[in-house]
Amino acid sequence: MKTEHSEASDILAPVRKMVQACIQCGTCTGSCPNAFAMDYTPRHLWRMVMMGLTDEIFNSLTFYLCSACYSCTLRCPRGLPLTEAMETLKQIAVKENRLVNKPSQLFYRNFMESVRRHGRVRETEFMTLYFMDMKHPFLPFRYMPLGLKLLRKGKLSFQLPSGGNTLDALFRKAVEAEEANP
Amino acid sequence: MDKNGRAMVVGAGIAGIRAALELAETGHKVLLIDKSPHIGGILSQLDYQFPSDHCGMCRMLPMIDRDDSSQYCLRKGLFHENIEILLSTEIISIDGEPGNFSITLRRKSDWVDSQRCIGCGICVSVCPVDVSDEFNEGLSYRKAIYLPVPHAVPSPYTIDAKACTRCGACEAICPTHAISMSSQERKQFRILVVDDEMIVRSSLMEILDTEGYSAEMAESGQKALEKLAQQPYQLMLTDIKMPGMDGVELLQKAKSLYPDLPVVMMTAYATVETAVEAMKIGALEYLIKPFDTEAIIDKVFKVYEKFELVHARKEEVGAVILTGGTAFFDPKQDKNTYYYGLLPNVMTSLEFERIFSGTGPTQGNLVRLSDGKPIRKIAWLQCVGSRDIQINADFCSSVCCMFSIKEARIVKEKSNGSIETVLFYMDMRTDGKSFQRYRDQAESLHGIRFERAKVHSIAPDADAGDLMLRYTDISGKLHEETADMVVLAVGQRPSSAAKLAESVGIGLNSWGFVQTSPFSPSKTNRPGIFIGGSFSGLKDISESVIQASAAAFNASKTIQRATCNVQRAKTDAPLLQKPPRILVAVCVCGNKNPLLRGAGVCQELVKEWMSDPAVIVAEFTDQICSEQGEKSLAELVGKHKPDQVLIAACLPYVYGKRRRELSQRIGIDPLLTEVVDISSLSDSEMIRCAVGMGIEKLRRMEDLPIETLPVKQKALVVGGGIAGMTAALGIADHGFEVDLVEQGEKLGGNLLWLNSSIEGYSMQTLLEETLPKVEKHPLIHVHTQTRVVSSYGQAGDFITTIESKETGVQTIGHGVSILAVGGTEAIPTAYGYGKSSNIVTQKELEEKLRNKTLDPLKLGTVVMIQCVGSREEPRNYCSRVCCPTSLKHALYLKEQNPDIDIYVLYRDMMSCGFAEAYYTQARKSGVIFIQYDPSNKPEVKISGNEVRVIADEPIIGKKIEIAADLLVLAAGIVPNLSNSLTHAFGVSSDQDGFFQEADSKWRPTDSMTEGIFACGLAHSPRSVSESVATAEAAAQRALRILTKNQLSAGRVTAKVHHSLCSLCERCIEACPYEARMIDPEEEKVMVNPARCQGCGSCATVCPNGASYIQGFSRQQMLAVIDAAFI
Amino acid sequence: MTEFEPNIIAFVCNWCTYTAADLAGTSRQSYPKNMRLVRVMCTGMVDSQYIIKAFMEGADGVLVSGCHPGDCHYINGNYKARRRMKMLKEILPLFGFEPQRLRLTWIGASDGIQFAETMRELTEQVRVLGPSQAKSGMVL
Amino acid sequence: MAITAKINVKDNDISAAIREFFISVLDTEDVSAILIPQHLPMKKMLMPTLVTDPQKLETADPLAPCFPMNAARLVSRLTRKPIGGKILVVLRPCEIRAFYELVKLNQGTMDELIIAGVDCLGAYKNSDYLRFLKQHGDKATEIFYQNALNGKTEITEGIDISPACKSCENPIPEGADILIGLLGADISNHLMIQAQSPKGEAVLKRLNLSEAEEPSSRKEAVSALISKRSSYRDEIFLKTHEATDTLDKLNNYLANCVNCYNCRVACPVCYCKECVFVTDVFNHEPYQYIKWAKRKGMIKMPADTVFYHLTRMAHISAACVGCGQCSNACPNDIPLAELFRMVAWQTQKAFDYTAGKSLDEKPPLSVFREDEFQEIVGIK
Repeated sequence: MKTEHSEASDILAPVRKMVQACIQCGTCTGSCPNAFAMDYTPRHLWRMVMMGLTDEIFNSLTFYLCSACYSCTLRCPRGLPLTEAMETLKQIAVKENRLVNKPSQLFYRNFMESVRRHGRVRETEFMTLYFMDMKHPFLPFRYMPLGLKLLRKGKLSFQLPSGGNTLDALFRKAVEAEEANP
Repeated sequence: MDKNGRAMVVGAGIAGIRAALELAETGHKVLLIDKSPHIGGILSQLDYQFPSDHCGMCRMLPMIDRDDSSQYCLRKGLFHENIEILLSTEIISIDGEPGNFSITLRRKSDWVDSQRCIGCGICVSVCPVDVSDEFNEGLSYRKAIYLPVPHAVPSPYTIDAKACTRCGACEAICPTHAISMSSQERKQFRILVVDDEMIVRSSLMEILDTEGYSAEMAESGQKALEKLAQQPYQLMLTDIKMPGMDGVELLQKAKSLYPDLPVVMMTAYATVETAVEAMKIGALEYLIKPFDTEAIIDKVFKVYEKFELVHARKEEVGAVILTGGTAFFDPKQDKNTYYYGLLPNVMTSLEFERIFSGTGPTQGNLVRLSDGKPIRKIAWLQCVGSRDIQINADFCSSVCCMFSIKEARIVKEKSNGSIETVLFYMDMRTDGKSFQRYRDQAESLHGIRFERAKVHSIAPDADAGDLMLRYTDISGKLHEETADMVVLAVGQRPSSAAKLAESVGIGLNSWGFVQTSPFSPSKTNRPGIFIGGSFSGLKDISESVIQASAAAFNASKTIQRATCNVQRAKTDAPLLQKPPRILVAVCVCGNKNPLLRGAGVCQELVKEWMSDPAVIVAEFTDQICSEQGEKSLAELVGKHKPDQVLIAACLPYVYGKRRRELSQRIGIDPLLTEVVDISSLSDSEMIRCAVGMGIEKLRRMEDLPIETLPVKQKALVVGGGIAGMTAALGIADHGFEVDLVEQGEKLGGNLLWLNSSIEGYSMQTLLEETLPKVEKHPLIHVHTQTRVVSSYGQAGDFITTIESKETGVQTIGHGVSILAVGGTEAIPTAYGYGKSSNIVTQKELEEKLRNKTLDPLKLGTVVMIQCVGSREEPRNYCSRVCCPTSLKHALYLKEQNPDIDIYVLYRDMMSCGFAEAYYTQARKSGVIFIQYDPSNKPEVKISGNEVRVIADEPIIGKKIEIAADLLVLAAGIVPNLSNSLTHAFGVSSDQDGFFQEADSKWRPTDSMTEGIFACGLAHSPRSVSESVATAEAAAQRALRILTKNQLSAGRVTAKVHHSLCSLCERCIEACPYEARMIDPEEEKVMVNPARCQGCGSCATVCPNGASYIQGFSRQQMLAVIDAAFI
Repeated sequence: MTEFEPNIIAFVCNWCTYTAADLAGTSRQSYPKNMRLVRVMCTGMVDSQYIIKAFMEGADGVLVSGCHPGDCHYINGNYKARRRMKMLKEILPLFGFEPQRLRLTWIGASDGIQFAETMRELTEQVRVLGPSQAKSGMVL
Repeated sequence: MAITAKINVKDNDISAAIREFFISVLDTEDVSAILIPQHLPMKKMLMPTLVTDPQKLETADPLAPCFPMNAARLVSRLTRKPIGGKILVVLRPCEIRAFYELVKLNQGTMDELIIAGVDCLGAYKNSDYLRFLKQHGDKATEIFYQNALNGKTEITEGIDISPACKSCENPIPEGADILIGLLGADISNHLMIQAQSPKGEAVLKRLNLSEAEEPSSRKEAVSALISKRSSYRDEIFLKTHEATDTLDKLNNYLANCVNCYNCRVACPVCYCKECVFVTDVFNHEPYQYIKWAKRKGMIKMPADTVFYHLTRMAHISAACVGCGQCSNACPNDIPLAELFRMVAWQTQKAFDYTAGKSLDEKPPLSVFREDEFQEIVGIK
């Protein structure tokens, strides 16, 4: 393998800036509650950012799995904005259309859609939209046990949403802001 | 006393002691002060030090003129004829200028009279108060009257005024009436409590009364003013919301009457803002209701303390050395992910030092304090409070890696290896002489595990008290591990004295440590005030000691003109060879010794002692320790005119200094007085025995002459680099001639090619400033292109032959030698060095950048490899400067051309101390650092002009290949100390060819042979400013000898009965100080009295007593043993 | 019958063990009082003759105590002392002096507690051994 | 390296053969003097002599089963300073070993010295030897070896080699430059001579001796002798230990001692100019004796006897080569050699040291290691 100095790596520039002072101590990885599920540990990911391994980064699940608990940010001895860096990677992935992790993206998109519509998540609607987008006929069955469990605990409601478009304005504003400041 | 000849040393920790001793030994008077009630600073809490893993602090004591100072454990205390020690003393202000400072001191009043206290400790047994003991880092409790350091003398006991309830129990029971706390003292502190609510007033009154203050009440502002008009008060506590005149109005009115009256506002939470306003118009503080009793006591005490500290004292000195030491990071202050203070078995390194100390809370047993369970496994976590930008600690504390290894090694040693130990670290910073081998041994020999990982948090384990640590290893694998105890290697912080420094106009750096001058780390921006020890931050003991000597040197330079060449008159008592005439004085200790109550017993003992013709008088007397007792003893002496005095009393250490005072008073040499401890003896037989042994010791104690050796007050400095030039200048500035010998054509050494320091200070400027001073100095004789052929002699009197290309062979007589021959960059033998013009060393890069033969704009990719040939056998040491140099170069290249890709391949980045900030900066600027393991070194491939570096990237776990336009090798430093040179001077070099110091911590610039010193790179790898510090330290060590025109030996010194000597020379082999040699002409074994320290090794190897120790002769010892069994 | 009180003589080094003994005293550690302390500058100063002499005079136990290895004020006196003690520990037991009667310990300056413990333990051990053979009878 | 040669023996006269050999050595101008035992004209007693004239070697008898003193002390006197010429000394193995110890103590040097050593089959006590000599006359040496080489040393009844010799397991002069070998050789025909160092080689080369093989039976003979002596040694140790294992018994053992200090004068490794026991240290004040006497009701005079012997053990047991001269010198027949040998065995074993074996081994009390003997530290 050679280190890459291609122009392509430039799309990582904002993230690199954030994590440049990293000393690879691994506190972030140790702190991360989701690290077990990641294909690259956070530390590994930052290293790849430094090395400009763009393809590997965007083929990875790591940053999608960040649940923004901020443990790493809190503990990082360098004071790096690691959670923010994860978020930025997600944004770049969307923006650069380098989404590999389709389910996750669809999941997010439909989650936000539900939020846009109601100002909160309506689980049933959100999951319905998600299943539709995934175009996977058996997928709903996989979620059955979870769904039933939630239902039993009264965490799921089949009631159809009342009101609507509560956060439309907010979402519009955000899009405008993003367009104004690319 | 000549005020110009005096210096003040502020802070009596190890650096302060060192600085004070250095000045005292050069004949200056020193005032050594400390705000705590004891000397020793933090080291009084640390029993074990790297690298011996024990103490050895006493090796700092003077070796020449040693009878001028104490000759016992430095933890016990210190005295020196030229040092006055003031404890519990703080500086209020420093006015004036170099050579003429006026200093105001404030001393806490002593309730325990150190002259009277005999350290019997009865007071402790009656004290009802328990307070947490700071000596044990709060891990145990002590009383309000206590020994601040369990082993210290004099002034053994002290009273914690804050904790003391003035019950007076100790005062009443003290057998020597040494305690006079005067319960009236607090009564004189009058407090006026103003509140409209009765309940508040009375509860406050009760609190204040219990604390011993005089408190009075007023129920309104008006009443309060009336009271104030009647008599003065020292403090007023007033409510804010009161009917009629409110608190603020009262404050204004009271302040107009008594502008100095401290007023504390009492307020409900709702009116805090008013209270804050009140503070703007003169209120001292405010208290929020409902009251916290502790808070009230605390605030009142603070005011009281000021009231009490009226004993201001003015001192005039020529120079000041601040040795304020260092403080430690409190892990509680931060995010505290390690739950320090919450989980009982998470402790700081300092607390842990107390755990394995014999005077600690567990008496040195390795058990958990929380549940008494024996420890089975300990984990050390490095970089707690260091290298952490989140808490403004972008620095490395420099000492924690080594002290953690030391602690782990001691644990292993104490537990015979049974306790499991693991160190979690990021970079193991072993950046000093012998550190790397010490670390390697810790791993290979002691079985200590080193884990390169940062533990991110600690959680209580299921098993009670155990701790679970989570971390990710280098490959990214998550681990969970349980330990019984976790030790946090807490980093350094500026000590509280930094504020004091700031208040006297000394600048601090951005982390609050004292800022020192670029190339002279003991100088500050205020001339005449110097910094010693770790006060300027992040230093280990050895560097602190070097710094302290350097500070002493600069102080001495400031005040030298007044005192130089002052000869101290030594009165040599005439040698007496007449029958002994011993006076025996037995203290009955206030008739407390039950054994001596019966007059019959006493009479019988006296009778027996007097039957010995050597005893001219034996008497029982009372309280020799008291002023009265001392007087009556002096009278006895005056009456009977004995030649030797034996005192049988209590703890002999109390008499350490007093014996000398007494001796002066009664005109008998301290060596001819003896104190035996009879306080703890169980029967009169034992007393008889002890006194008998004392008599035997004195019987054969001749009045010993002091030998002296003349001194040639001239120095030889070998090596004309910055260290040699600094040392030469320093000595010459003190008025002594110096011969400076340099092998090369030009003076300057490594400064001739260095550009700038990592901080950006120009080496050129340093050279340009120094060179003319050296060359034009009338007392410095520069010999370039000259080498040393041979050197003979002893401290004070050397003869050295030098050979110059131009002037031929020449002989120089001098009193001291300083070896400053420097070091050079090693020549790499790896990574394709020499096979491509694109592969250079750091030095070559520096030169290329200096003469602009390398254009950073033309570079695309630069790779730097650290530890080339270093930190592995045979050169298994860290050269200390290469990592900072790489950072310096990387930052410079990035600055010149931000587009350069720079890769640094390292093992452990040794950016110790403040250099860490540059490491951060380099990372931020985009330099990529890749860690490699010595077992898997980077590979270099050269084909034509192309240099490719292949290395494993451990995090990613893949090989990376970098095409480098430039490969820079950090080859490290090798010393220039040749065998012929060490041979010529009779000094040794260490395994790596660096100068072998007499003791790496306590005598870092001395050789085992007195009078020969080393500094700079010949001593050890170090930066330019660190080299300057060693040069100044070495110069100071040399000045101890040069400032005297003769050296005096100690009384307890080896001698030879030549008529008995068979010349087997075993004594010569046995002498650790090379104080013995054969005089080939006389065919006699000669002792150099200045070198001899009186250890007796020579006497024990001599089978027939031809070699003996004055004061411990065989005859004397056998007689003492004999007396022990009569 | 009163309990046998052994006479023990201790040669202690000025820098470490003597300090520890003092510390034991000041910190009120109890240790047997029938201890004869002989202060020497260094354990390296303790001649084998002193030890033999002590035994000849009827010492029930002899202790030599100094600084820990590496800690010696005089660099290496304690190592030399250890060799000398080894020598005596080979010789004296041949003639019926139990090896437990002759002891070498390292007691550092801050080991006051250890000093007291050592003294107690040593006294106990010697007490168990009973009086030294040199006590009774005539020694040539 | 080793050159091995033969010295021919005529008429069974091994003494004459040896004499001739040394005469030829002294004839080569390389050696300026020889230290060699000779029968003195008076009383025919054997004494070391320093000979420069080859003619004066006529009564030399280095093989005689007697050494009135350990000659190491004499060699020490001869070599303390340069004398400007080589001297050859003929020594017994124990004398060589003692001299090695003295060299380590700076009491002599090897520079100008050539050591010739003989296989040692033991020696009689001085007085016994005189009786033996009287009985056998000129043939004494010859008769001794004829018997001794066959294992018989008590040739005349009641006269045997000293216990020290009987228990000496170092009969071969290993430290010599030139070894004169008897063991395994057919001494009626020849003696073996062997160079054990370049120095010895140079001497032998100059003499043009006929080279020879080492006798095939030598090794066996040597080991047989050593094993015999070793077992005797062990017996003696057992007996001596039995006789001295308490202070009372030791007192008894030494009861005849009159503090004459002859043993220390005879001891080759007691190198002090003046023994500490005769210095002022032990010149006690008169009242002191009374004090001591009072303590126990009586003391033995002269005092300090056991103290003296124990001190000597502490001082020299590590250097003791077991030559037995202490016993030889004792006027009151105290078996000192057995006692000192036993102690020396114990202490040398403890320091893994063999006195006189090699110049490279430093005397145990002159060196130390940082990590040794940790088991003797502490009170557990």
